Amino acid sequence: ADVKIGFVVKQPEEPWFQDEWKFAEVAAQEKGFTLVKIGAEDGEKVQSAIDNLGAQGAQGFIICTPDVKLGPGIVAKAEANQLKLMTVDDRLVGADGNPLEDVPHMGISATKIGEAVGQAISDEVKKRGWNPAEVGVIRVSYDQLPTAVDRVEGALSVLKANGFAAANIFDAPQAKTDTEAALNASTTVLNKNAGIKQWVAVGLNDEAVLGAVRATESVGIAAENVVGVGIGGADSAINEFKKPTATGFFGTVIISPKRHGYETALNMYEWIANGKEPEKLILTAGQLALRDDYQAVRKDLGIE
Amino acid sequence: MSSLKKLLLGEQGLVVIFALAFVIVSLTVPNFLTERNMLGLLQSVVTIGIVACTMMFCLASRDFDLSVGSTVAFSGMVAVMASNATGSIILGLLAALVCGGVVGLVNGVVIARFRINALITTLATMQIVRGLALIASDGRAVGINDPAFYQLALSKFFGVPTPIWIMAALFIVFGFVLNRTVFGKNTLAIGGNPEASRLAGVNVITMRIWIFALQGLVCAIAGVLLASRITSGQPNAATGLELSVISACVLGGVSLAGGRAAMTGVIVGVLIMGIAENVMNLLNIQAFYQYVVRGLILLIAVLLDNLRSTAVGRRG
Amino acid sequence: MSSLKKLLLGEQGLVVIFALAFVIVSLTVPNFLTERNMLGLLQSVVTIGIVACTMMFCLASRDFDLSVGSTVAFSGMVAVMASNATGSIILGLLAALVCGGVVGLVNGVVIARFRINALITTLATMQIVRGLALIASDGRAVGINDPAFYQLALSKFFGVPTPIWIMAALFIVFGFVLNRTVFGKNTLAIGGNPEASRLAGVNVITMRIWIFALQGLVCAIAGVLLASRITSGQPNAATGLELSVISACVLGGVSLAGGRAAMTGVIVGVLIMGIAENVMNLLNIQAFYQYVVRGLILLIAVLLDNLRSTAVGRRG
Amino acid sequence: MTDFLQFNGISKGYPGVQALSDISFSVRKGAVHGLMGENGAGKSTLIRLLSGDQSADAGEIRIDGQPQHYCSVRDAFQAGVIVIHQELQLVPELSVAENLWLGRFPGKGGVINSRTLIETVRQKLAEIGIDVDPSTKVGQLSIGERQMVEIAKAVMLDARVIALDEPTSSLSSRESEILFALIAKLKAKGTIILYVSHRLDEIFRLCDSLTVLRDGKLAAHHPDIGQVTRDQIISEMVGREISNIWGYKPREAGAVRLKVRDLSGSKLPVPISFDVRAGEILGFFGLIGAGRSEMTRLVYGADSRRSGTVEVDGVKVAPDSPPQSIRSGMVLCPEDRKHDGIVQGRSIEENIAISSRRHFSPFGILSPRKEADLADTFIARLKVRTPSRKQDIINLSGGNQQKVILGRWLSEQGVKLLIIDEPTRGIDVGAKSEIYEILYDLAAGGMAIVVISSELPEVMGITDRIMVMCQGRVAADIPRTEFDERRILAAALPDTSPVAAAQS
Ligand SMILES: Nc1ncnc2c1ncn2[C@@H]1O[C@H](COP(=O)(O)OP(=O)(O)OP(=O)(O)O)[C@@H](O)[C@H]1O
Ligand SMILES: Nc1ncnc2c1ncn2[C@@H]1O[C@H](COP(=O)(O)OP(=O)(O)OP(=O)(O)O)[C@@H](O)[C@H]1O
Ligand SMILES: O[C@@H]1[C@@H](O)[C@@H](O)CO[C@H]1O
Ligand SMILES: [Mg+2]
Ligand SMILES: [Mg+2]
Repeated sequence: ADVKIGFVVKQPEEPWFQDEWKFAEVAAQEKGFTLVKIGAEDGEKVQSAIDNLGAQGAQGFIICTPDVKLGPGIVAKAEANQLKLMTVDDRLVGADGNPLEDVPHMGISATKIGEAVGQAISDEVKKRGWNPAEVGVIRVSYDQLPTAVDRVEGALSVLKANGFAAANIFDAPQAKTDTEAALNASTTVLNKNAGIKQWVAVGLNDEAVLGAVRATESVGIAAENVVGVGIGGADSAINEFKKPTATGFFGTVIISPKRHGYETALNMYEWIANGKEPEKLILTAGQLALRDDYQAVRKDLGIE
Repeated sequence: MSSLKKLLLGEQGLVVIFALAFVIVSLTVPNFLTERNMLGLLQSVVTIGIVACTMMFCLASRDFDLSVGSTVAFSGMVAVMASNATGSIILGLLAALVCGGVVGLVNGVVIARFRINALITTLATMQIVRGLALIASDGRAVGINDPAFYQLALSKFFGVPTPIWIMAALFIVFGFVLNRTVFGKNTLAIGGNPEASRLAGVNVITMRIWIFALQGLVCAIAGVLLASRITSGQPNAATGLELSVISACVLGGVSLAGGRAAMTGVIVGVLIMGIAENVMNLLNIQAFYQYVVRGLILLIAVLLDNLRSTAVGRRG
Repeated sequence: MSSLKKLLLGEQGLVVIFALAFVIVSLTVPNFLTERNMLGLLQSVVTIGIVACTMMFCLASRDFDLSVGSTVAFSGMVAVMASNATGSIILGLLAALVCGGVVGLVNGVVIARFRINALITTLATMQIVRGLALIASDGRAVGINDPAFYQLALSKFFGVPTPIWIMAALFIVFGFVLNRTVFGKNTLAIGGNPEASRLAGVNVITMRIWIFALQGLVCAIAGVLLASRITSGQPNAATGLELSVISACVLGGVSLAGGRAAMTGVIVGVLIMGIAENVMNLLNIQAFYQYVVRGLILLIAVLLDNLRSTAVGRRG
Repeated sequence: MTDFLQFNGISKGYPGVQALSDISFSVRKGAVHGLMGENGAGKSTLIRLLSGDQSADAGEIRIDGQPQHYCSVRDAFQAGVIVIHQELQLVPELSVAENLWLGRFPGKGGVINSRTLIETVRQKLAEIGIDVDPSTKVGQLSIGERQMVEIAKAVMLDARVIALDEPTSSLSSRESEILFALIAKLKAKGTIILYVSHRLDEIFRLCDSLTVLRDGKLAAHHPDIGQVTRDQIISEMVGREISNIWGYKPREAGAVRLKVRDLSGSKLPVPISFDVRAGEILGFFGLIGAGRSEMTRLVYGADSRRSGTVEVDGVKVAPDSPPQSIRSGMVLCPEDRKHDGIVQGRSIEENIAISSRRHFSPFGILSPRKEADLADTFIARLKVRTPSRKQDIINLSGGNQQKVILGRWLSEQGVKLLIIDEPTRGIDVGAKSEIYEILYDLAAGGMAIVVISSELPEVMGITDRIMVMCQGRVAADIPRTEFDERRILAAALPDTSPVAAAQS
């Protein structure tokens, strides 16, 4: 029979998900199945997306859910529509907050990624010979998104362990997850602490950290006094690395949309077509990319 | 006037246009006209449909409510948290209704009694209520302890899920209220000419407060059903709902200048929004193009309706 | 009436209230009244401030524009892509202005000439234009090739960044246009009574089209400056801008029912929004509480203004 | 006999205006009591206080000896007071029947009994002789018809006191007769009627007693109207004598300025042709709905033409464009002041200058000085009662608003043809004669003037020629030398009209 697989993502505008879709499409071409791409920004949209897939006669779907607590609902909906279910990026949890282990998952640990960011920053700070206790930390935060909290907290835990002072960590809450919002919030932090000369920045993604970096530029802090490390590694970061002179955007932790998109789609196909159940849990890791080695890292991860 | 023309240009013209469009879509889009898809489609518009019932009153009385999305999320959260805490689903539901009603009441009192602009007031409560939802849950979704709660959304009568029945019941109730009761006529009168209504002895302030309070209550119903469907209380749920609901109403011929509203129109407006979404996904239209298509559908729908009503030659 | 009361309750009452609030904040919030923070604050309101100039006209003439956020993002994208493609920043800017203007023109023509509801039309173009921005860039941020582009936002005159000067210049220009030109007076007249204005010889259709076209152009200016500030064109930029801008205007006393607007009011509205954000960050208020506080500030601001104007006893 | 309705020491002020100061008078049971005064004298304010919509700064109202403490319109209803305001207070989106029942819909448990709703209204309307279908939406009615619906409101309820604020200002003689018959009926039931009008004929015909207000103060109270003369009332109101209100001055008519040929539109299906000459004042007379307003709106381009041409001084005027019409030298002062005239929320000054400012605004930049001068000139010339030219026009009394709109068009330059629809609606006697003077002067200067009026004495008094319209057609074209009331009325009445049958 014709195989039809759904790929539902929470934020279709994000380049990350564009890439996941792109790589899933590659798998579809290879194996000759139909891929149905649906964006579902909230719980309600997820429900209708699954119904919609059922109505179209799909046999299974992969989802990056807008919220992990939607787990039981998604599982129930999938069952009601007799659809096979896999998750990507974010893992579903039950009402008690424990992961739903029956649902095959491929993803990243938000905390782990954050820790990688923290490690990269404190390594660089040491290399530059700064005194961590005197460095200011901009925490560009978007606390209504749990993944964002986990990432940022992961980074901060490493920084604190490496001698950064808790008192020098400043919250710059974003009203929205775009660069302008991060820029405005960070500017306030910088102006409030005009005495601090060296800054590092962490945030939910590249756009958030870029906002903080732009803020340092606008108040006249030189690039060599700033270390921002983002998460993602898509065009926003690449544009930054392509700039003729180095900016305060020191690096980014790239996660691979290729594995997430291509492999999950492939696994789902195998499951449907050949009854081969996928592994219950595959965790991928992030990889730090800097101005001079980002192309190599991307190649390494198979993104280019 | 030929009878076809009469049909197209009459009061029910939008309904007829919609029916034509529906037939065309049914014939051309595969998998569209199946029982499964129809039920899925209807379920997908439950929140918009329910909230549109009272938004219709709100707009018809020349008011405006941007806080509905937050209220839906907040009361859903409350329902889940309260029933988790008390162990009783009924208490959870009551708590949600009370909270929704209170939000609406506050809107109404501030707007009608203190005469504060409705846009600003509800923009403010939209943020305050969203903030409360986030604070209450610390920004994280709250899972439902008692699986019986899911049954609200999962149970079916005659093969049709309960939420759809509830939406249909509300359509009937509010359609009746609008056309056949003093409350409905007073709403239209206030929207058509607030000054005249006041001078005719309509208690405009009380009416407006009631309309907002009802809006809050109905949002709570939508919020509870949503929480049950998505099996958790989500502080970020239903963002942007306000614009979808208002568009559905305006699409259905409710005038933002007040005084003009019809339940059939609103139902059609809601369905148009739902069908557009549904068909785009069935046809696997790319995400970015969906934006463009959605915009075009909105434009075409009002354009058609407008051609129709200028042909009728309505004055004013 | 004592002269203090007169000052508070006069036309410029909002300005006075604002000035008082400003003094209080300056005295109580550490780091607020520093040159650096003031410049940062002003820079943070550049987008809202610039777009508010023309939104004021739009609202004053009883119209409504939800498409501004998308237009800002789209024209920023166009500026970056066009200057990358042609290698000329000037051409990029021109392209952005043309695109912004065209979006506005389309809005205007559809709304004024085809008499389609402004809310629905601009909701539609909001989606279409956002879709186009996403399609054009494949959903990705587009980097700026020529670093000279950044200079738009980074350059300073007399220690003040160019975007702030541009915003100030637009405030002056549009303040003048509103109060001292036929265009401004006609805008207000249309808002007060469109039919009477038409019969009094105001070319209402042309006026409305112009206002939307101007709005589009001004969005393009804001978009270019934003792209320069964030050193890339981002298709997701400026989402939700429309509500912030409209709130700033309404806060500044622009009537949604048309006919009432003042540039000083709008400036104050914009500054209140900016200061609220700034002070909350300075005071390190937690993210979720910021929602609540933001909402309360909005409410209090209109409440104060309302107390003031009911004390004055404005009719209607 | 005890005085049933008493006003004791009533005062009311608005910012910058003392609308009423220390007004005391009383009215007998079963009397029709007239209330007169110049524009802005405070008549409507007094009525608003009676309606419960606003409350007085000082003083009290007593009904049947009881002081009234009501603080809302509803309370006033309860006390048996019904007020028909000067500005129409109807909801265009609701039907006639719904408007009449608004505020007290019939039915049980909040559910409206729509049959009762329609049928009672149908009956009532038939009873009082108003020919309107109760289920039509009010938005579809002409102003005159709306005024009739408004008046029907007063009889829907058993009221002890009914106040009518200029009820006949948009009625023609036929509808006025219906109203007068109604008033007689109510009076016979013992209802007190407070009647505001600027028309002395009506006052003398209807009223038993009369109060004259001037500048917010009581100028005179006449418990028996039989004891006063017209001239006395006028001088109490205006502070001077006016011997001849019309003051008609003959002129020489010049060349044809306006040439209308085969003009028709959606609400005026039968094509119409006529000319107006320089220096001529042409009157249009007809009953409500005769199509006069529709015709002038078509000439001006306010509505879309279906056919026909309009020429001013031999130059064709572009269709459907008021701005073009103004540039061709034609202006229209519309009949519906509230909907088509005033620009709410804007000052008197702006309302006057809205069109004419283009003559002194180089590159679209205003000259505030000139606008102020212009406003001051017309405020003085038309005696607009206002504390300042910056006053929001919505705060003016009805008559003063009308004067401002007139000022708007009188201030326009290069006008060749002036069309005025109901020029003196709601305007007091004193100002009326001044407005006529202005019209004569303009005509003498070579302007062509078209006046539409539902007041027969006015059309006959000031025009050189009358075209009578009936059911969308021109029924007669009568030069001044042949003016004859019976002939004009006969032409205006449709053959089938019951009133026509009764009168002949
Ligand atoms: N809300 C208000 N604000 C300011 N002034 C007002 C207000 N209402 C009425 N006035 C003023 O009070 C005075 C009395 O007005 P009112 O409407 O009672 O006059 P009127 O006698 O009915 O005149 P007309 O014959 O023109 O209808 C006028 O000068 C008017 O401008
Ligand atoms: N919106 C409308 N819809 C339907 N019929 C209308 C509408 N407006 C006016 N009419 C009708 O058109 C006809 C012409 O009205 P018009 O107002 O021109 O008459 P008029 O002679 O000026 O009388 P009036 O004294 O009422 O102004 C009337 O029969 C009126 O009822
Ligand atoms: O929301 C994030 C997204 O931005 C991407 O980084 C992948 O993981 C998701 O959880
Ligand atoms: Mg009056
Ligand atoms: Mg007329």
